[in-house]
Amino acid sequence: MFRNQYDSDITIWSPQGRIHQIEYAMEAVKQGSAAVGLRSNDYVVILGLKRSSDELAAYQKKLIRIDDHMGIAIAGLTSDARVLSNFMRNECMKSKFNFNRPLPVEDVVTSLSEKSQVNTQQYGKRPYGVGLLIAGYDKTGPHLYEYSPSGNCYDYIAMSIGSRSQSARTYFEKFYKTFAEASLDDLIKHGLRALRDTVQQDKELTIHNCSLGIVGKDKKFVIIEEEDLKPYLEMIEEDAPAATTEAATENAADEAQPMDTDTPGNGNAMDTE
Amino acid sequence: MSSIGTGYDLSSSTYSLDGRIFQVEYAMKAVDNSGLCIGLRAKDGIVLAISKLVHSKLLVPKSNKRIASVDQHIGMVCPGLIADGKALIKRARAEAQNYKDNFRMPISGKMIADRMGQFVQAYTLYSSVRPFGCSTLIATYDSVGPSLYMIDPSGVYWGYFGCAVGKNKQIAKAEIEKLKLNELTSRQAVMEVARIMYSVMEDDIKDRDYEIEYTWICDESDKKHVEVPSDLIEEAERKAKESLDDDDDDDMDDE
Amino acid sequence: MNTYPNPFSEAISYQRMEQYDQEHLESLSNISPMTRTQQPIVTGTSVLAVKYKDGIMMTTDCLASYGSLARFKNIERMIKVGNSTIIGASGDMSDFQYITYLMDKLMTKEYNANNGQPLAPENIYEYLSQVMYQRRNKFDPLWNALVVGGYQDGKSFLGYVNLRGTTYQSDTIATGYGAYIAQPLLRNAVEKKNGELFTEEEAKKLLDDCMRVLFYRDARSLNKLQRATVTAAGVTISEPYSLETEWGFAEHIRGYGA
Amino acid sequence: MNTAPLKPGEVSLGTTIMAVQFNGGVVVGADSRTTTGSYIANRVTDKLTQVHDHIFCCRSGSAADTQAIADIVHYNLQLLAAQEGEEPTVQKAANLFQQLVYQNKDALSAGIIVGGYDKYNGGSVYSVPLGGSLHKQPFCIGGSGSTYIYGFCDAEYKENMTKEECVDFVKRSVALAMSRDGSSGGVIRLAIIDKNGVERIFVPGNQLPQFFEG
Amino acid sequence: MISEPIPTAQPARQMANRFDPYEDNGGTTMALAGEDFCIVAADTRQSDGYHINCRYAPKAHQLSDKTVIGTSGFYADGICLVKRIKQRMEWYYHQHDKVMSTPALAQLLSVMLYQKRFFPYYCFTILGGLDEEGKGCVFDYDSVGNVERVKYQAEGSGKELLQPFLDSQIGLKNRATDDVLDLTEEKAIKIVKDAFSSVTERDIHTGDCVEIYIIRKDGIECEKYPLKRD
Amino acid sequence: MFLTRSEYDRGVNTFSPEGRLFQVEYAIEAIKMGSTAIGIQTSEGVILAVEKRITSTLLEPSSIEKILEIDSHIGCAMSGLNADARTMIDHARVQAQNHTFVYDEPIKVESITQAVCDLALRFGEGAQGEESIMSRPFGVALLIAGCDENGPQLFHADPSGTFTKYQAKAIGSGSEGAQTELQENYHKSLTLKEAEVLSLKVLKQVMEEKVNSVNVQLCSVTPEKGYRLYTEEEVNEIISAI
Repeated sequence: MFRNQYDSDITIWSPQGRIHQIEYAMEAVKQGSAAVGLRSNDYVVILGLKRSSDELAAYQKKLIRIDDHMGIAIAGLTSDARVLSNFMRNECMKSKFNFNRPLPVEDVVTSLSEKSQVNTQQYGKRPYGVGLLIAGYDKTGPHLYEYSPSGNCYDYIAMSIGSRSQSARTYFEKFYKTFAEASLDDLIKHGLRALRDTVQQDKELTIHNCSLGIVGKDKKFVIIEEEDLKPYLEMIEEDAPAATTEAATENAADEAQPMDTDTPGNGNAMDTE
Repeated sequence: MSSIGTGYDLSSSTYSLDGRIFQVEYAMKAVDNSGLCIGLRAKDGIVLAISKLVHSKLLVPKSNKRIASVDQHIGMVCPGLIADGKALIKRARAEAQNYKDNFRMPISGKMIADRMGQFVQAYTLYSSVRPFGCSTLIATYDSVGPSLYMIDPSGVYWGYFGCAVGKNKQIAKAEIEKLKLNELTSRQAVMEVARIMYSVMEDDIKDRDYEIEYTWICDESDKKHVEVPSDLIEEAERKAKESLDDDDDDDMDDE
Repeated sequence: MNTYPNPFSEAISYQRMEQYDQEHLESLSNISPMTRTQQPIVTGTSVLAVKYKDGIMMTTDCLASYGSLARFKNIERMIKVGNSTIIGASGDMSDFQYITYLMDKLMTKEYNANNGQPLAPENIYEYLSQVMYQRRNKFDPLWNALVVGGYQDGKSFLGYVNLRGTTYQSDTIATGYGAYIAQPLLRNAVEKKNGELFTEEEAKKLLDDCMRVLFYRDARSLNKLQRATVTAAGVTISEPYSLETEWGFAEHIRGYGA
Repeated sequence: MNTAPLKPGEVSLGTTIMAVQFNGGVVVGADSRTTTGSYIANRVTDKLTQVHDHIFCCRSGSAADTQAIADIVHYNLQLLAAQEGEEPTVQKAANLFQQLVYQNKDALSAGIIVGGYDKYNGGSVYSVPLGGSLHKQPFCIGGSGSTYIYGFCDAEYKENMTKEECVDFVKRSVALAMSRDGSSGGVIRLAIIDKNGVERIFVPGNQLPQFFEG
Repeated sequence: MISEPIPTAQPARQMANRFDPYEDNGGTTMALAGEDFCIVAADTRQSDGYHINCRYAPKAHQLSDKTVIGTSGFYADGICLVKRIKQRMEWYYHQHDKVMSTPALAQLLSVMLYQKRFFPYYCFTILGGLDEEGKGCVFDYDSVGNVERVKYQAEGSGKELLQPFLDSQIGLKNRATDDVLDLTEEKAIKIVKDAFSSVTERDIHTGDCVEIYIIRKDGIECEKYPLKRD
Repeated sequence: MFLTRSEYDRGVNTFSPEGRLFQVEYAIEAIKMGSTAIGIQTSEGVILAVEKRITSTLLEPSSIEKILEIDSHIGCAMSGLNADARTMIDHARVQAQNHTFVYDEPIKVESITQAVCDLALRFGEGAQGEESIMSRPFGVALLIAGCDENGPQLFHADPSGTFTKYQAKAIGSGSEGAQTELQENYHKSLTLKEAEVLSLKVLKQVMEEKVNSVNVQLCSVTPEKGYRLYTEEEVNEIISAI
């Protein structure tokens, strides 16, 4: 990792025109466990891999409900996720109170960006150390946004964040063209498989360490966990093992790379593209 | 840049020995790394365009807009740090609204450029903040007619007939200088923008997937800032690609 | 690094009017006993509106009175908000101009957001109701009775809100003097149709008939009207027009009447 | 009709004011009487106040209120002209008046007419009555004296008057109001504003147009 | 509502002209608690003095699967109150991951009303629903937050007409006859309908239609019953 | 460990290149110096047990309170900077009472834990977007035990403002050994009585001094009796059962 005198403050540009503190904050996202999301023409599905620090400990929440039409999956500092989720909840409630309509997903994403940017330009503040996958459904259909600490938000067909998430993206890149027309069940299956690819090799996906969130046409946001998740996990049990091993190999290769490869060469935090 | 690393470059509130403010210059670096962004002032309007690297094929095509409206008669794009750009757009909207709050009239191009210039400049004055990592192109059509302004991270701003920011801006500028801008219609300007974009980014486009976003504000759009009609974009891009092919006839691998 | 006081903490202090506080309870300090002794000065009279087959039809006259003085005879009391909503106003015209400005502000925001989801008539109505009610809470009302008409996605919308924030939605709405004189006529006409909607011609005739009665009986009215419609095709506000009126029967009336 | 009745001792412009648009500019006019109760505090007041090079306002209501408003608008227009590098439009000036009157409607007693010339719209006239609404009109009358001449003005006003016709129209209208309104009187002050600047005309109290008296 | 003008820096003005922030839009609401069900009913007329604003302006609102609120009096205050309660419920759901129970709502409502003690909501509120044990419960409020848990209650412009009827029919009070009441759901609904029909005859602010919410363990049903429209 | 790692560890709001906030992690370190506290959840209720460090014979042992009541159905054990804990618990008590006042019902254990964690975060932006009110994170961890409609529960809250639900958890200087011990001995069918004994057994192993009724404190939170601090006699009884 690059260290120098320009990286300890959010208000300092490096001679290359980078802000290291933002990049470091993005590292915090990569330390979080993985979350994946994908959408069809009617639904968005988000999934999170839950961690537990100890065998006597419960699993940490990965999905948060924002409103009937919106939910998020988080990776990174949970306390920052709480700040942001409360902010989003508040924005949604304002829309309901003032306009009597669910807040368009794009609007909440915009406010989130604007809010986050402030933290990247003032001394004494820090970028939020959390990445989000925002799943929402509004008049224009389902949306899946990725939010990152730089304040950038992108609209995706499928996306993953957190540790070992590259393997999920690799999976998605293979199948994303089929997502638009996929049924809800198929969408969930793809999501579970992608999430499974992010699981460490000695572990597996169980009803305890996985959360599933669904929102879409005529479907309010729900979080499915524990026993309710069983039927969905069973759906991917009969998968051919070949797919899994293939993904696992790719996975190993990905982990070796310090930075995500799908972002511009000069560091993804900069997002000058 | 002999003073890099001597400690005079760690804060906006510090001059270097030769009287420069390095933090502002570093911020400009972020702008230089941005995808190419072009603004042209034709005789009946302004065209704005920015190229965007599509960094993942999982992105929803045509989403993630970079050019925004500040009011019906003002378009704005901030090549550079995306989030900083959004903050500037938010500010510009507040300025435009504030002007309306006070005078109940839309703000003129000159005024919005002036107010935004001051705002950007304020962020080069204190060590408690950092300069914005983006330039700002403002396209307006008011009672004076169409006008195009560009603001630097330093806060300095001028009016332009045509301007280019980002990667390969020098080449693009040279191309723009060849145009007779006060004879072009906005439609023709869209064509030219597409042509310049494609010719400047020729090498990049081969390796990576790019999307170009176009907006305009002109007589045809009823003096409102809107996206350029998609059929016009298609035509412009098709012609741009054709002219590329013409240029390297002997390059068989092209396209 | 020194910690300087941050000049940007409140993002530069332009005073912004907070129209509403959505969540927080009004604290007692908020309701100062300072009451604004307000009264309407330049006023408009009735607004009439009905739902009909293609959407909404609304009519107002073009008069702004100054007490009993017919001061401004060429004003518009209906405004278009977005492409599917119209607002008609009776009451104080300065307050209505303020509402016009608020709506412009809202629409600018919507234009900028460009999110493909324009506010529907009921959303604009909700916002307007909140503004009216919140101002009432501050003892600083916007002295109007407003009618919001709209048509979107095949649905007509017609709602009323007044200076105290009282709201209702109905197939026919009449404000001001019209509430007494025209509303019974309008309701009657609706009931006669037995659930069927008016055609455009019927709606026009109905509203014109009501406006004529109002012109005969409302001392603050003017025979110079505008008619607006909101349909799938959008919002139209007509040029001012006048109604045929009947006086001939009076020629031979003599004495004290009876 | 008065929202904010005069405070004891307050000086009032029981007034006749007027502004008329002609092709190329506007004519503004006013009487010169200022009263406290029935005492004429000033018989030669100037109720036409220049707020920018080509913009005037005619004041009615409380003298203090309207002076304060005119001063604030003047200040703002000067500043704005410097910032924007061009002369403010009449509409902008009128909007400023409207804002001030509207936002302070329960504290002010001010009825104002704004008239002036700008390069975009030529001559234009705006009325800002009590309460703070804003109305663009081809001509406008205001103040206590105006109520006596609505009929006269409605009958006499013609579109596209020449400057001379316009001056004559204003002179006669104001004189008529002064002859019937006890709170209006003194001299007639006129100002013609067009692209060449401002020309002021003074009609002494003993040279007013004469009408039927009986 | 403030009885004395409080001296301010502003000069005294015509206080007679002072803006009255209240309006009475009339309307009658009632609720009654059964053993394992609850009924909340409200007419839908909105009036302003002798003038009928609208024949369908709902005054009863469903808050959850277990609770319905009815308000009458100043319509705008009632709507605002309901909206604010819904917001509080939403936050409660976010914070505590459960739907607010009827008794918790009852307490919250009392607090919310009292918080506006010096600029009250001019509305008369009834809260009906099922409590945590699944029993019907009714809470009755005055406009500044006094709350009582009752078996049945009428509120609003028809209260004086309705309450004695309920006392007789449901409370079995002051009766010469000594029949016992088996308050089944069907019987209760019939009583509610009769009650509103009678009130409509004598109260000009009540009429047009009554919405009857029946709250049961397995959900809420809303029945509309037409009333006279005169 | 106590050397300055780098320049990233001085500001509460500075990320290290790995994306970590060292100041928060150091605050978590503070707890590892604190006295040991143990919580065990059973189906009958929750047991909290703490070690009291009586550093001087002149100390009045009963004044050392490391287990405190938050509400009648919630108790709390602490480890780390005790003074910080007082602030947090005071906040929790106010929140609990507030909830009862507004909703006429006892607050949920998880909600009170969340409230405490929200306060713990206030060295930065508050959970509802409030400005920060502290310049450093709290240096204390809490074990919050309580009973509500979801039954007996045990939560652990740390300086980073995150909380975790546990079946059994040890914090403080002896936590590593104690946690291993708990993992070995914990099972779901544990009775309250067994949990009492287990908690002291584990404490005994990690304490330098000999366990007696003065240098440990014990409480239970049960659905029936709520929060209850054990008397010396009761503690003695359990010690003798070990």
